[in-house]
Amino acid sequence: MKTVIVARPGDGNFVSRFFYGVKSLLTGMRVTFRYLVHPSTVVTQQYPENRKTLKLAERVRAQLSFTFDENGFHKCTACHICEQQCPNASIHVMDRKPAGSTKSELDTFIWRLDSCTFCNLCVMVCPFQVLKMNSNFESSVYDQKLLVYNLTPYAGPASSVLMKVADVEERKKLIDARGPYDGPTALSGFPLAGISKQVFPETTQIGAPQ
Amino acid sequence: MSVSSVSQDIASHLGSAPEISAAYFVAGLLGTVTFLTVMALILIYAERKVAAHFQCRLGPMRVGWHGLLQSVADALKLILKEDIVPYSADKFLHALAPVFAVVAMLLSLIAIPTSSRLALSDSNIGVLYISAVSGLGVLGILLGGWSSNNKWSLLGAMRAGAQIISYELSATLSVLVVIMLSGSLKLSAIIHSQEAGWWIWRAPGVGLLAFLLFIVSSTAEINRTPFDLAEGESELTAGFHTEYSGMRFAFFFLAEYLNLFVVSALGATLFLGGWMPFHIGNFSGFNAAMDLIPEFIWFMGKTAFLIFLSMWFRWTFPRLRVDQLMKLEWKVLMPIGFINLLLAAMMTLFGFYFFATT
Amino acid sequence: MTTPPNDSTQSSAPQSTPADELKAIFLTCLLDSLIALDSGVKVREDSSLMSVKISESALLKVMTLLKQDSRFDFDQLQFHTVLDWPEEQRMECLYLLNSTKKSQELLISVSVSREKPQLPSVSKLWAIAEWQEREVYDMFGITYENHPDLRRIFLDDDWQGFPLRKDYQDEFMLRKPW
Amino acid sequence: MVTVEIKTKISSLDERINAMALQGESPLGTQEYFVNMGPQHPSTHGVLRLVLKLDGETVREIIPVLGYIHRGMEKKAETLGYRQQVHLTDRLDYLCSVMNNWVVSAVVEKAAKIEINDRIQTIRTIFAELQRVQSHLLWWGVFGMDLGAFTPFLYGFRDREKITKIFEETIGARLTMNYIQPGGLMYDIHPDFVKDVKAMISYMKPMFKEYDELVSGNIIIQERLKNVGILDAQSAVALGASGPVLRASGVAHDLRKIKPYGVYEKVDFSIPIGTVGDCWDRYSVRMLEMRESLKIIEQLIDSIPEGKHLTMKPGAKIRPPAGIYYEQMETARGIFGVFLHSDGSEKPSRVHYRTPNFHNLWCLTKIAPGGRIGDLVSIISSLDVVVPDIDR
Repeated sequence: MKTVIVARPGDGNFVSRFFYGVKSLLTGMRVTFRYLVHPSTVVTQQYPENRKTLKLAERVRAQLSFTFDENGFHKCTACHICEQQCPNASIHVMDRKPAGSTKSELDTFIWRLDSCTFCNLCVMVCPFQVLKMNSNFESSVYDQKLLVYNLTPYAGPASSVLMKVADVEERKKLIDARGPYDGPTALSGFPLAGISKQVFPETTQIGAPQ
Repeated sequence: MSVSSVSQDIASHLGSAPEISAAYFVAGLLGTVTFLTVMALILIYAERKVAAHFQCRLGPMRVGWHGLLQSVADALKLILKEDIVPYSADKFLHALAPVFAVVAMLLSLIAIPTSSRLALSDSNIGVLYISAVSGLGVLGILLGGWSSNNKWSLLGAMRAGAQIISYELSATLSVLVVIMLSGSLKLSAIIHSQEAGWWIWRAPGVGLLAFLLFIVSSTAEINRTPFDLAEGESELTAGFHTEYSGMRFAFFFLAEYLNLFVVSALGATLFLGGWMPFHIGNFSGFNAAMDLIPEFIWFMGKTAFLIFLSMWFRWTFPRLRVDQLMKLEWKVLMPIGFINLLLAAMMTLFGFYFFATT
Repeated sequence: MTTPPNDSTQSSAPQSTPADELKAIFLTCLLDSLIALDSGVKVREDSSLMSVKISESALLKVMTLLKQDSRFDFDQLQFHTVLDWPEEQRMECLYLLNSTKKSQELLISVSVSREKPQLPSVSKLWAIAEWQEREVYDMFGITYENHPDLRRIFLDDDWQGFPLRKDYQDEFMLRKPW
Repeated sequence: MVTVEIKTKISSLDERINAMALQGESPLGTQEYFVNMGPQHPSTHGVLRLVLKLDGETVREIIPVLGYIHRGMEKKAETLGYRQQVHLTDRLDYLCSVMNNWVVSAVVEKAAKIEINDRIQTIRTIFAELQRVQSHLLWWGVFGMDLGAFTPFLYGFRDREKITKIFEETIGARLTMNYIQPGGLMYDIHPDFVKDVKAMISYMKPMFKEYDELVSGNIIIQERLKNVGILDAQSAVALGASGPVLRASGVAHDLRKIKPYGVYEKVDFSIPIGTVGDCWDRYSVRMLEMRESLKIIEQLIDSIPEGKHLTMKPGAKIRPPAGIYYEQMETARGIFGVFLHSDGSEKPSRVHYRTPNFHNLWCLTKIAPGGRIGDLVSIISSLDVVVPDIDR
């Protein structure tokens, strides 16, 4: 195995160590002085002021979002794969079955930023590339309830189904507007109060204490 | 500053009645306090800016133009902050300690002449007075550390006590060199003795060595890196002022920077000629040109240089360990100081220094 | 009880690399020495590591041999952990030994009862075992004889139950909703 | 061997502290005393708590109290599938998250017999070495700060940022990467990756000289580190140390050489080892390791083979056969191992992390007594502990 033995500072006698010491201190001072007299070496970025010029890498994971096609429709079919892959149970896909249909469609896509660890698995597994991470990192709020997001503006079928309907007015009938998620939310613990009735069966009840 | 000092100056020149002079003195004192507080704020700002640029940063940029008002904002914040006194602290001494620290510094400053006409009190024993009064500052630190009833604080205070008392020795030894060379304890006399050249280079070798000793030991006396063991943040969290907050913490902070100013001003006075312009022997033309720059500017410039040097040390060097600190003082600086003192004595005896005739 | 340890290894000898053969020889040698101490020695088959099952009573003897015998020279205890088998009412304690000189690894497994699990401490042999055994005590409740300082390491001193056991229940445990 | 009949006594922390008798009065009338260092102390790097028995400035005994950031990772891992395991390890040693990811991925790949190609291996190696440099740079800065020099801290972070930028570009995260997945990588490398890495290397090389001028050559640093916290080779092995701590003691033990994984076999690099095992050796071993890592990256960066970055579908089910699997690798702090017990289902039945800091911290209790408080700080810093990795 190739090894290198690290160098050790010389022991030397007192006088030579003393002069070495003075020299080393002066060398150190030269390094810092060079930075003082070269303002171009400053690396500080003044964040809120440089918002316009601030460019983050495109792969930065800061917020989960939906991709929409040119008509403003998404391709989500409420298949729940992202929900199953999420290690923190941060995603809740609430689906609905329209009257007279057997196929379920997306009602509300709830994403809890407060418990998300940005592992990107939901994006990786999405079969229709609906989900993506964007770089909008300014998501701090004063109330934890506001960290529960609804990612879609409407409830309705995927764009593939919608676009089969030729008439624009007919299409509009198929979808219902959805605003930001305002359902009841537990501030701590799991599961979300309120949602649990619809999505979670009794099996999700927390285990009885010992 | 100028107003108060000038008034005192005028009073002494007019030789007016003692009660008027006392009134002037009080006014002068108040003016000095105000000046020094402003000075400390400027120093804090300067330290932050200098440190930032040593470290490739910008430093304070938000309050005022390039953060000029940052220290004012900080001071306001500290004044408004809740003053927390630990439950089991000695309340009286806890409150007294910061006052001690600041007052000692203020007292020592009144003896330093800032120009040939501006001196609040030009005492016969100026140097002795300063070293006596500035030594009181350690009492504030010891009291603060002890009364907080916190082991980290106590450790910091004990470190500071041992350190300041030790380094006082070599600081005094280096000051003695100048006293010996100039033959006076009076600060204005010391400055006048440097008319032909500053002591740092007028006494060959000895002056420079004494100056270096003074720089090192005064840095240790004011607890700045590489000798900041008393508040060594990575070892003792914050040392003696761990349990202080708000206004009282601000007082310690103020004292620290006043201390820096006092020590640098003293160093400038003793070794760099104080307000004395830069003169070279008998080059009268050059000397006259230098005289055009006001004395006050000379004094402040030299002080600023020494302050910058101290900041430069602080932002470059790591901290010593507590036993190495003592070793440095007792095994290195003290012997050098004594040898230097001996050399200076011989030099004085034989008149062997530059421009001895002037 | 004593299974021929390395039938499979030897039968597949033509395909095996020299390193594998060395390993097989090492294992034979090891088992020979261990059988002398403990008749219940078995090779644990379903492991990616070379691993040996021994009985509880022989643990300290086996460990001392492995540490001190210059043929094995296992000078490091990499980790010590437990597998919980609630259906079989036993817990399987695993010790991964490592030799820095021979760069050899060996997993020792010991089964203890779930009711009153107790093992001899190996902290005399490997100092780090002191903390690893504390961790196992903390998480599984196995107590160690002659341990110098046996107390919980991560959890509070007054914590109830042993969290990594399979039947541990607690109101803060994360349950996925599906 | 005779079995001793003494039954184990289970004590609590209070009992343990009370059992440490304070040594009686000295001729000077002084007495030893206890101080709590941490959990909120600047130099314990997080929430490590040390109960110190001090005699004036001298440390007599240390009791580390762990668990302030214990999150039950191993229990949580049992509730997650194999793919989700990876992101948990980001949160152990957060400064080596890519390397931790790699270990988990490797053990899952070993268990489920997932083949991976050369491109993946090369990229993984490059990222691991980048991470090693990044982690050591942060350590270097923090080390300077612990010794009282604040400036190296900012220089370290400034240079670390160059590598973090590369990570951000390719991975999209700066700290908790979750990049290496079972079966490959989350993303293929960014088109600018090769260019940026080369720029980083040419930037970093002259910087080491500056570090030496500012810190390594400094007399105060040398005097504070020399012969402080000596850990000799024999006790380093016995105490279970690994990584730079073990190598500084003179034991040439590096898994990258002993059991090469990734593409370490193909590259030429050497292992820095110390002679005495004091803080100075630990410091210089890490400083040299950074240079060696850059050497490795330089050799690999031009010849990344072609291939896919993920050899299986990202959503494919992973069901390893029942059994015990273990994989360990050399991270920036030592050997990180993942022990996996599978029962054949989609979730592991038991996961155990063999973390380097847990073992390295244990050395502290043996080497720090006898030194000053200042020495203790430099020893903790030279062991380079990351507390979430200890507590898990």
